[in-house]
Amino acid sequence: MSKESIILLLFIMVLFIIGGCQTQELNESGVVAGLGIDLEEEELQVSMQMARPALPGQSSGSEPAFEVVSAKGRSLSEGLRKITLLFPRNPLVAQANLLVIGEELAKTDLALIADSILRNPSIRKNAVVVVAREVSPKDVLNTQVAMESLSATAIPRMLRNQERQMGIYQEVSLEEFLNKLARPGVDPTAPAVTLIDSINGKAIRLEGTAVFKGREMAGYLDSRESRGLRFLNPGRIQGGLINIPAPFEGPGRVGIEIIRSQTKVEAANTDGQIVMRITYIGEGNYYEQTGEADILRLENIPVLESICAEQIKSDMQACIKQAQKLKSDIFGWGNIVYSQHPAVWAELGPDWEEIFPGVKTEIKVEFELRRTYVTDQSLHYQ
Amino acid sequence: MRYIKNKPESKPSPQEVIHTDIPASLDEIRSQLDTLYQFCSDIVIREFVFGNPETRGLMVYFDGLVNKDEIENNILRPLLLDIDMLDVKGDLTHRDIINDVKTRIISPAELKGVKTWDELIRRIGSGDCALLIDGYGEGLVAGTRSWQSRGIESPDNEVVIFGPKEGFNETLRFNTAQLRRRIKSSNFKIESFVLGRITKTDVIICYIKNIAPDSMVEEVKKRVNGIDIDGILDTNYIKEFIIDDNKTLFSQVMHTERPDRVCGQLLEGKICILVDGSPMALVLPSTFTDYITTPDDYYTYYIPASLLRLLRFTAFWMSLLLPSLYVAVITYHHEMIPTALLLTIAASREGVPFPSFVEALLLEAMFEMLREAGLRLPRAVGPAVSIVGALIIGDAAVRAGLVSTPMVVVVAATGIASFVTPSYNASLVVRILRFGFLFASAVLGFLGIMIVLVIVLLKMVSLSSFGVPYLAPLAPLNLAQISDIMVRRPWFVNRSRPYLEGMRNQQRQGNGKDEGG
Amino acid sequence: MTRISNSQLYCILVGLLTPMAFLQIPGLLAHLLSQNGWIAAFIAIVPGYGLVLLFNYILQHSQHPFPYLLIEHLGQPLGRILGFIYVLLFLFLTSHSLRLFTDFTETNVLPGTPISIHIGVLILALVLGIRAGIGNLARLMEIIVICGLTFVLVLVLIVILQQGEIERLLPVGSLNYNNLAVATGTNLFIISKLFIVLSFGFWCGNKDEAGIVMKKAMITYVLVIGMTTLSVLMAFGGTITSVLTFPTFSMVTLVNIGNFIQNIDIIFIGVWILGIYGIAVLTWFMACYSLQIILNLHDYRFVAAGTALLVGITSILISSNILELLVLTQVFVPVLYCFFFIIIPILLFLLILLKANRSSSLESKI
Amino acid sequence: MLGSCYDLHEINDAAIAQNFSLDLLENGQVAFLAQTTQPVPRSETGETQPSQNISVMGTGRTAAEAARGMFLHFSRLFLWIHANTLFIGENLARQDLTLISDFLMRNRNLRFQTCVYLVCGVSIQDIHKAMNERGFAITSARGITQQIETQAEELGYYTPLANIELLERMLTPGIEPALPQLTVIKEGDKDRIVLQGMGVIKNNRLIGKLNPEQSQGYYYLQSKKKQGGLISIAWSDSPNAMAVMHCTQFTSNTRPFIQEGKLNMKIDIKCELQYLETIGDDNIYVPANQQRLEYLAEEKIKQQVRSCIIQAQQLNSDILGWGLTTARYQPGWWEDMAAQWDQVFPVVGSQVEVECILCSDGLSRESFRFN
Repeated sequence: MSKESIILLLFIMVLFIIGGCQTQELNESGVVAGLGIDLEEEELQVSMQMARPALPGQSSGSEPAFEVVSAKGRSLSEGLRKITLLFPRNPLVAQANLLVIGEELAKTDLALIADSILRNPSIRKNAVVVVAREVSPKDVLNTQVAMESLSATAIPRMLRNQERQMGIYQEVSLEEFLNKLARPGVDPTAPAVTLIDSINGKAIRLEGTAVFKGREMAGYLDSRESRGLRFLNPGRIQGGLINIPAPFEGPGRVGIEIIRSQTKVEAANTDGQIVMRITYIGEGNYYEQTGEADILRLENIPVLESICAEQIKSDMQACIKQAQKLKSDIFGWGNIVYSQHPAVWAELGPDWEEIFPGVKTEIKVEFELRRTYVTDQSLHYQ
Repeated sequence: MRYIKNKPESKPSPQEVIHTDIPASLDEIRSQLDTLYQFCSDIVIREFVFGNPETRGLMVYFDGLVNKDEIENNILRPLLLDIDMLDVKGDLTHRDIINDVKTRIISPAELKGVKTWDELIRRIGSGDCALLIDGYGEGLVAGTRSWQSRGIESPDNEVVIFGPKEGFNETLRFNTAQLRRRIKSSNFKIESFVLGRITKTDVIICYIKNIAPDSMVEEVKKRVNGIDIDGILDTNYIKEFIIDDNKTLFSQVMHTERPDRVCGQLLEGKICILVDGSPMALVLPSTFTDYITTPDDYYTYYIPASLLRLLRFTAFWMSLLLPSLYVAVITYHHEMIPTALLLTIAASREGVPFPSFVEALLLEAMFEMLREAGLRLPRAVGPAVSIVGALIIGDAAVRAGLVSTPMVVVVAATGIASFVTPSYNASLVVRILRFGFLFASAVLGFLGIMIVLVIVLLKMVSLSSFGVPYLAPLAPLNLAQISDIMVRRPWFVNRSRPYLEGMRNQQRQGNGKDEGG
Repeated sequence: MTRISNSQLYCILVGLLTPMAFLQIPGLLAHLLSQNGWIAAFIAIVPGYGLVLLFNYILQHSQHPFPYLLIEHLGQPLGRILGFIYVLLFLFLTSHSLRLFTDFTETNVLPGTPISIHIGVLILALVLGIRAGIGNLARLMEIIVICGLTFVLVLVLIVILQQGEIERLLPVGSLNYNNLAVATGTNLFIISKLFIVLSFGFWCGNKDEAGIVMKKAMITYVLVIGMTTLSVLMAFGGTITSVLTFPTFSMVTLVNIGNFIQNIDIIFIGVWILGIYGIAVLTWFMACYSLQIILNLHDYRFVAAGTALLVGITSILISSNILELLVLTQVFVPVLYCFFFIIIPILLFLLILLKANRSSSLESKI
Repeated sequence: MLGSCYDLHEINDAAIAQNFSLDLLENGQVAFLAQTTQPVPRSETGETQPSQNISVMGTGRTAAEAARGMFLHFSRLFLWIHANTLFIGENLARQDLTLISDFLMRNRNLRFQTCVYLVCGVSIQDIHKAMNERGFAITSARGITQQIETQAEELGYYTPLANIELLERMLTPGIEPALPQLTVIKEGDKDRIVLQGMGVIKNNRLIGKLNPEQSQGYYYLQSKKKQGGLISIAWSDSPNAMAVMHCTQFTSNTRPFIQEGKLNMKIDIKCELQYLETIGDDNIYVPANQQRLEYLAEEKIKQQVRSCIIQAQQLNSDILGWGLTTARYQPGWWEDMAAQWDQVFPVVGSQVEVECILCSDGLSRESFRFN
């Protein structure tokens, strides 16, 4: 054997011996589906929802497909690592696609975790952020969602389905959340979840949107304001259902399904005063009506459209009002002013916190009805 | 290279020699032969002397292509020995030696005089033996072809249960013989062409005069003559030159290995092209329906044959559309599946990580790989690999939760259905289109499938093979012929041939005047 | 020009008349006449026959196919201008049928997909179709019409056998004669699309036989629509039929074979998309071909790609919501049909008659 | 291309709805309750565990809002199209059916063939609880459809009603819907769902009900449905003797006629009977008794039909569709009277004629003899 080949062989052997020290075999690790962080007695409580590995067919029956472990630490890293004190396997945090922030923590200071989350390479930045409202993140993670094995995968899915069907809340990713937290002129929001009693026992329910002001949580938006927030976010959205009163006197209501819509937000500078011009263009379908009124007629369409537009506008206004009350620029208007009128921002930027609650808005909503599904008229009962 | 050419003492190059006539002097012949066949170890050049006065002769052939016994017995022996037995007593002084040799002395059945090197080369190349005599610028070529060839075996790729089992092989003459044995009429024409600048391949076009439309025969000859290529090794070389539309997946010319099938098609007025060295015959024009029929249909009693044909139609559509329909149904149109079945499918998809479309794509790709692997692998390993692949991988993938069971069933069923299509060409098209449909179904569901179907149909109706619409007799509709498409019409009512534009004799039975022997 | 066979001409005519009407007419008839809607469908045979005779007369007394025929009878400037108006009309009809179809799919199958995607995909297929040329389109139409008619027949039979209650058609009398006239008229306007025979009649094997083919196509149309209306009414009754946006489609949802084959609406849409393709491609072809003649262009096939954008944008902008579209379909489009496919041909007919009389009187004088 | 999959729904992101129920809560909100089945993958040995039923509830101001409100606490998309039963809560039915009828008609995801039931006495949550407890998918919402069909064939009490029929009868003048009713009874510690009577709707609300006997009368007037029925008659000779017959098929015809300016209904029912059993010692099933048996059966049916008519006329709800029949066969008369139909209907005279034919017997020709 030549000298070269012996050296090569030795080199390969060394590689084998020293190279394995960073590998983690899957069966020695626990897959973390969701992460919960809360503040409890001055310490950070970290909860992890560990997925119980199961082959298809070996359905676990009554016992849940996950296990929640939690540990306390003075910092996030400490909390995360203290899990190993009570769990034999190495937690694979990189798989977590849900981050539940406890209300207590949110109200105190996000700075406790922000740096650690940003720095930690194994926390996925496209995980979904939610705030646990009036419950602890551990309980949220511990609750089983009907038909789902893991609540950590169910909540993002719930947010997504709900957005297409109801159109109230919007999914917020960790990356987006941290980004808004770090940038001036915009404050983050995150949908809130809470626990309710349902027919199937405890269930997780989306309930409001948590509004942050700087690094602290300032309050919640209710569902109507959350809907307004979704309309106010610049860009295209799909889906949603809005409910408007019937156009004429009478008890009836009309359900309109929003197919797609687009929002543009511009900052106008008139005499040193910032006015936000919001343009909303949407289209929808006539989804249902209650009562016997003969609503669906060609001549009534403009009326319906204007009522929808009013409804959307008032949702937006409600949201703006609440945000201004909480003095939290969740719409990123400061950012818009900065990008469209840098000079003005240079002047106003430092005092934006005081200016924001007084910013005037001009909302223009255009809504068009398109289709009416299976019947093209209101039913006439005889 | 001009300076070489200008050198007076330089020998003419082989290229120049080829186009000249054979010189009279044997020495010159000899030197030109040496030029031509320099470095050809398999050439045999034998010089000899015969007759009285002695005449020099020379014989050329390729070793391995000729029957040496025949050369010895029928050419050399008469010339060298038996010449004395003739009443001329070997005195050839004032006679036309070559004519005597040709007509009186040597005895091969096939004998022809050639005058150019070009032809001589071609003839020896195909196994003939050339005899050159000093003083005459003419060579005698005797048909002494005999080489090792595959016997007549039953074709592997087109298996029938009933009916003849013979297939073509690589020797053109054997193939034409098989055809001639089946069609004895003098109207059965076999025209010969030589194509390929280097390979000098024999190509024949056969048809039945009075049945095949003359205009079509002329067109085919024109197109075949137009081919200018260095070599023809298989019929596909010709096919790609002569088809009408060469930007389409659909095969417009049929390949077959079966002489009986060719004869059947010839009787319908079609034209067949055979190439020396390839067992595949081209039959043209061919339409879509030719790809889903097999000769078996006509050898089986018509009722089961019709049912089998229906089955094949179903299988054809299944192999084309099943995966895409499945994907469309379970991602867009859940309402179509009965509730109980839907629950089962939902349960089996529970925990599958991929979207249905990706799942289908993966499995289909895997299946195609297995299929290709099964073809290319040595015969002994092939089946083992396909079984291992199909059974073990499929089962393991389901158990591992990578794919869902119904998808495996769908892909497997598609695979089986695609093997039902008798023509390899057609099933190739189907295999490619299937992926197109799969994409469409993932994007727009059933709507997408239909739109792709319209586009495919559009392409199919736009095609024609030598003037015959590809989808005939479906579109343009021919009610008389359509009954032989969906079902196999019994022979006793199958009175007329499928109509081709310009066909003169359309009757198969009864009143049809059988023109010519 | 490519020759087309008589059966291809028949398929082209049926393919142009039936698919769209199949979806919209039964509901309209039920709306106007409630349970008696089917009567109007069958009554339309009488004036329809008149139209066939009218078109046949013009066809037999002309030497050139349609857009050139206008120039032949009306003279250069007028004929050309009118021809150009017809081009616009055909483009509009193409966009309209595309839009109606997309609205239908949006309503019933894929509500989330933007309309522009549907229209874009269809236009792509249509442009390919026109590029293939009329001979190939005729062959495609054969396949489409055969598939479509078989499917419709089976469907109608199944519905009548499963869901049909003949009592729902009662009482037969008590017609509102105004509505009956309107309903018959609507049917007649659809039949007036036979107008395109003025182009296609010249390319079919024998011009003299075009009349018979037209008659057959007209009768097929009446039968299909009549049967469909009957079956819809028998399945739903007058009241429900008249409130449904697309009653024929809703009827398909009732089909249930052995509890296994159910909810086959998507198959219906699949077959029906072929029909819509046929309508759109034929009207568009007429537009392109007319444009070729009017502007003395080299080949109509290149016009298709050029007008594609126009057709696409028109079909998106044609109406803002489905109610408007239905009004368009039920009021505006019939008026267009009436003017361009009935009144103008009648004028043309009178003109030819007058010319013929004059020339014959001239002859007799000489 | 990938952006255009707007309507793509993977099946494992969806929940297959088996049933949906609608009710009005006390606070005026609409409650929407849906039942779905949790798909359970087949285990490796091939045996399936019983699939679990889950009910999800949403509330909102309208039906659609309530249905979509579920997505605030349920993560999967519902496939409504497979729901083949619809339960309507009593509260909603008593208040106003127009709250949901437009939703039922307009929604492309709901099928016209869905069977509609009224839930009486209990809340829809109770019904769902009872359905979920039973565990097996086959006996839950889908089972109830089978139940009513089998019941109609075997017993002939209640007539199923499809969604489209409910809507048609609400929309068409001259006919009103009647819905089969469901309730829950306690049986030991188990809840059991039973069919009990039929709810009578007038205009847009529930106004009363038919008891089982009246329901049977109603059943015999709906000859377009699945047929069958059990008729037990008391054999008057001795107190214990009974004869039980099965109605194999029947046709019923209602025709209006006008007598002295007054509208009358002539109802013809033709029945084919099969002899099922004898109770008591008498040899009832003998040729001589055939006419009497037929007569008694006729009387029985007649009585049931009459009681149904009386109840309908008392409630003044034209569930029998007499108005529609009049419109069909006496269009002239109907045109004049349509406006006052409410006043006319309770006093319309009726004439019921039943013709029964005893066609077949079981395995034995004679009654069982005790020795």
